[in-house]
Amino acid sequence: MDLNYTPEQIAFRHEVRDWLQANVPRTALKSFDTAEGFEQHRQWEQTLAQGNWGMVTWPKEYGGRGCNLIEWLIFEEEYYRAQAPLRVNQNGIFLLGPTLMEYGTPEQKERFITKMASGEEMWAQGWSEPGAGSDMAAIRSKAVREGDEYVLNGQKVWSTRAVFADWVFCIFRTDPTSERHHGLSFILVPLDAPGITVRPIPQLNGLPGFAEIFFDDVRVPVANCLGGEGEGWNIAMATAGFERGLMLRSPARFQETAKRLVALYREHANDIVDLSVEDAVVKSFMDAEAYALSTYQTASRLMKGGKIGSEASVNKISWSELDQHMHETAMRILANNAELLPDANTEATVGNWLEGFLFAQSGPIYAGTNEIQRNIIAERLLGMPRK
Amino acid sequence: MDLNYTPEQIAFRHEVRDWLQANVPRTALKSFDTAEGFEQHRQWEQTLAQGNWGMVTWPKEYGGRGCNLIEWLIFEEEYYRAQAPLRVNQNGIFLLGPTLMEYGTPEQKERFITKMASGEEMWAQGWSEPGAGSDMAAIRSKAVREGDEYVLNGQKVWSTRAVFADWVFCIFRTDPTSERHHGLSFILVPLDAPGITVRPIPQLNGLPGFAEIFFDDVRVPVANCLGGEGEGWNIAMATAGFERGLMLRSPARFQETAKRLVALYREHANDIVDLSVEDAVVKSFMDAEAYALSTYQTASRLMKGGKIGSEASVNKISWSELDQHMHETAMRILANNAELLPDANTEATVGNWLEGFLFAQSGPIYAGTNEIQRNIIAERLLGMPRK
Amino acid sequence: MDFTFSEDQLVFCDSVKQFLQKEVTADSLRTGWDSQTGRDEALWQQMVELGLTAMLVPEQFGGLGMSELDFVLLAQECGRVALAEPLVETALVATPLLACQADRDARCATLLEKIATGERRVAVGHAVNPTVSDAHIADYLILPSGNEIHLLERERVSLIPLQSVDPSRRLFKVEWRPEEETLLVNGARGVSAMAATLNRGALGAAAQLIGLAEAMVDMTVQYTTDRFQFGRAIGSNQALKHHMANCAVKTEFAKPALYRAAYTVSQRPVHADFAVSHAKVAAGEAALLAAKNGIQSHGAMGYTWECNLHIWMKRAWALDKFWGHSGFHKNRLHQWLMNPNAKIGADKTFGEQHKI
Amino acid sequence: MDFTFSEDQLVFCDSVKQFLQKEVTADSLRTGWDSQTGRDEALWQQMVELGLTAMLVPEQFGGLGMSELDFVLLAQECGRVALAEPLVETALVATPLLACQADRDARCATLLEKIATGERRVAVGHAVNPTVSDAHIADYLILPSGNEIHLLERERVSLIPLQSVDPSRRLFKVEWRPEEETLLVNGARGVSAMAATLNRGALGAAAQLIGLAEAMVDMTVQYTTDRFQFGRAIGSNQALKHHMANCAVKTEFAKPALYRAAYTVSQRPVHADFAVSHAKVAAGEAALLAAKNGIQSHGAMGYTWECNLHIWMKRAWALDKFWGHSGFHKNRLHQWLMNPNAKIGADKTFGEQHKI
Repeated sequence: MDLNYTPEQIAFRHEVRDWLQANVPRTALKSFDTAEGFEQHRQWEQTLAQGNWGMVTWPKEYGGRGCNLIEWLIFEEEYYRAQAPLRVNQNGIFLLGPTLMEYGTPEQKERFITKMASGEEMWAQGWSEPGAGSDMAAIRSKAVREGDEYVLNGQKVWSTRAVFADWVFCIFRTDPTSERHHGLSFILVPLDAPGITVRPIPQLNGLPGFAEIFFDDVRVPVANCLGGEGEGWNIAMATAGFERGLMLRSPARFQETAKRLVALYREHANDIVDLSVEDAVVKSFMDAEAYALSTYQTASRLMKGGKIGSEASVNKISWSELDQHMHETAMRILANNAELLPDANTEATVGNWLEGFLFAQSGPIYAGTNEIQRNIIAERLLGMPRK
Repeated sequence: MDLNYTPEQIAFRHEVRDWLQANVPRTALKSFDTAEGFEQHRQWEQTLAQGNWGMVTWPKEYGGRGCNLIEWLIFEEEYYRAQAPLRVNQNGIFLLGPTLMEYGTPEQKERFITKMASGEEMWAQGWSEPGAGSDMAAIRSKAVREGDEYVLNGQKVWSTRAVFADWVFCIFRTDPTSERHHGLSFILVPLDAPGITVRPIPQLNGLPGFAEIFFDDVRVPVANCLGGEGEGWNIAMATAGFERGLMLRSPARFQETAKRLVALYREHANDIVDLSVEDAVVKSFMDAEAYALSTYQTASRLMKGGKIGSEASVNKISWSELDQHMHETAMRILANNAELLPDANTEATVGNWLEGFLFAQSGPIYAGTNEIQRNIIAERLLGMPRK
Repeated sequence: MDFTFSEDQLVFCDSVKQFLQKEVTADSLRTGWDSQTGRDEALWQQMVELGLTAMLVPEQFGGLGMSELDFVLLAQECGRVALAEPLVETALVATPLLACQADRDARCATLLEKIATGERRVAVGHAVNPTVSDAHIADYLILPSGNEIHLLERERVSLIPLQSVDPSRRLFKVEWRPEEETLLVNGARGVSAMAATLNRGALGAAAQLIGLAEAMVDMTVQYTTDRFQFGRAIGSNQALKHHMANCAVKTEFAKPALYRAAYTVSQRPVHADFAVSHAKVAAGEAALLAAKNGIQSHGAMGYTWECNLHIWMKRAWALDKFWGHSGFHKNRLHQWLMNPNAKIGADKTFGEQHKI
Repeated sequence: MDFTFSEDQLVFCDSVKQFLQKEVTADSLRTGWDSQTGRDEALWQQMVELGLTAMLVPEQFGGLGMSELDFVLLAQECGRVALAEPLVETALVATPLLACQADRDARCATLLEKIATGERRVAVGHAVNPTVSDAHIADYLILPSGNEIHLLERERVSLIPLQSVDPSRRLFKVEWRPEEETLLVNGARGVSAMAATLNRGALGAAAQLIGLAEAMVDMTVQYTTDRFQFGRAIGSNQALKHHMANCAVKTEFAKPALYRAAYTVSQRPVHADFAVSHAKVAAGEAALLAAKNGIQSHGAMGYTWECNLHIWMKRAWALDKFWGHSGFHKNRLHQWLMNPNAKIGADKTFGEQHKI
């Protein structure tokens, strides 16, 4: 165990910091769930890509820097410290990208990874269906092969980013006689293909963070199938593994929230009459630290050849409930100003806490509800009986 | 709604207070889970009975005062306020007594209620069996009728007070071909009957608060069957209804604990560094008040002809988690003196908090675990689907 | 000693409940979001006709002369339907304040008569709230300034709208100047009127919070019963059952605290601080938990704008903090508990000792 | 940057784990309750032979010259078996204190040698603890008095036994008088030695608490898998699964905090306050939750003296409060967070900034 950064790691941190300082937009971008904000964020992705900072862990050939996980953590720490914009293409770079590298054909890699990395093509995610939320194997959307094409019909829901994105990756049932997780295929679909209708789904804040997608005889080349026909379930599981794993929920995000919470607490220290807020702030800070420490531990282990196991579920519960707790605490500190929207006509604006509070409500739900994660921990990590 | 006591109620309160002041033993009795303490408590029951204060809601013919529920609540408030001894015969007076009055034959009432009321006969409760804890219908102990007698064989467990009590009420399977809750009978058994072996089960504090009872060809007259052969399940449910209902968990008990907790908190206010303790104390007090208010509400409703419904499960969760929370809070205030036994050789003695803390651990478990109570609330009160 | 509502109270509540359930729906609330005032004039007139604005107006001013206790169940029903109209603020909070001053101040008498008939509406400001709700549709505003309370025509103030997370709420910062002719009451009477107003405001918020909590539990139970996953209703999962059971426990124990508070406010208002703060904290906790467990049990659907749950959640988040947030009220309870003269214990639940 | 234990550390821990699991059982612990000292001389000698008492003794005094980081996993294993012997107090808490003074004080050098060989045992008092544990079997006691630390033969003090809820613990109030000849260190050095001792004490307690938590979860999982009710294993109920999953989450996130604390204590002891307090609070919470959910999942069986669970529960309740209770350590964290110079944020997890 050595908890000192190497001189190279320190140098890398400074390089990241300097670049971000020079390049992060001075004024906050609009939400990427608006058309204008989406384009602003796309622009930012292109800026990142031009500096080769789009995805530092990717190999150099794809515009990455071949960073290891510790370097990735350092990058993320600096990224959140600099209050750089959220990653609009996270479905692409964190989920589909790694999956493509592992399972894609050389042609698929060339066609898709480069444009994803360059910020040219933005990706939506399309797994859930009405009636198949947590139960992903209940998929009914169909892909029927006709010559060199699949003809797609059906409906996806909870597609994040689908309102403004360029492409979507989905699972379709390619074997009509199959059931549950058999006979599924993982298919990449351009969102401007004829026969596609995207219906935005506004979320708690009124903005369309996800959408329903309707497929009506949509035709895509069979070359758009990733990992082989009928392999959809395995590919999706691999992708979901990435989702629930390290990359998407960087500890730096929560540490910076905890830092802002401590600042908010200090600022209001004199008018807080509810002394249990102190406890909630201390807890927030400890839990954010613990999440960071745990991630460093996992990263260190993976770099020595370990594998990600059920940490994924433990992590999911941890970050989502931490995020919720931090924002609830901020609401308690802001007290009766907490309900005011950030653009409200007042100096008592609550900044981004309310927006963050709304978003935090989704944490324990998406990427597998926390109830399901607790089942997984009990059954797989602890070995409790299934039925 | 009228939240003033009537002059009669106020007079009754004073009568109770005066009698208790004159009669409550000046020094605390030993635990009734010791032989010596049990006899001390039996003595106290006899003292209560002599003053007709043993069970104020009972009819006068059984040594009661025919009090209504509000008067009962007043009595309980004064009883706990006076720090009067715990009721060693609670299985008798709160559970079996009301059941006998409702379902007993005239002979059974005469034989059992009077001696129960006078403090002459103490009762144990014998429902659970190994392998049939929460699942009360899985009972295997048998009663075979031979002439005017039942021959009892089998085993009971978690029998509270059975180590020192005189009688036990149990459920036996009288129909050997029956299953689950059919074919059961509710039978009263003297604990000195030949063929009975009582094995004490020490609890967390080392004292035998309950016992296993082994029945080896024990013979009792068929007249000891309460409510008719085969009616055991219904009788037991009625008794359990009383158990989970109003009588056993008097709000006064928790209000007095909350009062002691506030006093403990005030006493330590200057050396408490953990400010969330304040919140825990306020919460304790509020919850104890709420439990009292809720009980007054239910009592008022019942006096107007209402029935007890699923309040029972709501109450069970409420008092047991309140009791646990109050004792955990006391442990936090006592900090590193909390682990010391009350008879420890030191002035830093923690009084009865540790003993209470140990006892509070059982609250969420006995009389139907809180998990089962939550199922009941969800399914019966809220109507959620069973499977 | 009788801790039940009268048959009359229950029957009237039931008729109001039926009226509200019929007239105030998620659709009608959504319609209001897009309208200019966010308020429905016709609905208000229906409520006036039912006598709801007249309930706490003394009989001598054309009202029904009823009490806060009579109104509390109705306030719960207003919460249950997430009513946007300021009925609770008008009838429960503003009216008794005016009634208190009516024998000394002719403006109050006139205003009370017109509140009863639905011709006038009043909005109330208070030091614990950073904003005044529904000031835009009020004819008069009651506003605090130090120990003074002033009564002003809306034309005399300037309103700066602020947006709440709850699109049904209309909040305003009020800019105004106290003048001699606007003074309603001051000195010790002003302080005590302000304290009583706070308690009524908190009582009204608490009642609505419980109604909101119960409504969220009901809609979540319905959703989890109808929604199937892995071949069965998701509500058959023990985790979701326990989420809802926990909400029910909170709500069931907040209700008697609410009713005790309503009784105390109406019968012994100067001793009501403790009871009101208890009710507000307990009701807030019940509503916040129902919101949290409600959205969690709805899954992704609960996170959408089109699912109605958020209408109730947002109102709960807002009212939990309005008329004194949890910390404010817990602090009052704490102050009282730390007072060595505070009479607490099993025999002290009812009585005049609950003064903070 | 490498946040893993070395292969050597893991292999050694594993061998000690196997040894402890074999030698220390619920039965052997129960036997200890009825014995005069409550301690097993033969077991102690076996631990000495494994080198456990010598681990943190510097090599020049016949020890292995290892660090707190090397020991932390072993302390976790001591907790896992609920070891009654004062191995953690001796090896992790007392030894480094003596080692610090050894070049200035010949008594320490001699004592260290004899601790390594198992000939002497030392008990440690500290202002945060009202009692000294295992003073009755110690040859020497290290005791604080103001800024001074004294070293006394047991014969020089008088011991008043106090009973703990945990029958394995042997606690004593110590009556003694500081004298010139018993002085070990004073002044600023005394203060800093005392502060470091507190951190090592809390670290040792935290490590044991995590071991206790994991053991309670393991035995509860086993029990709920074996125990059938309503025709199926009770552990198949989602409520019990979630009870255990919640424990696992707490424990999994307490562990890295513990290991960071151990690293910081061994590498940058003067900056360890923050890391230690974090670890102690998190480990205490994990152990208390495992106790609470453990007994709840066991049902009535968990409430009995014959079920082994209470052995672990009681140790958890005691150690959660020993070497600084949760409130004490949270207060240290709070003080630090309120310091405007505290460097916090995503890039500050590791480094020297964690000084309170």
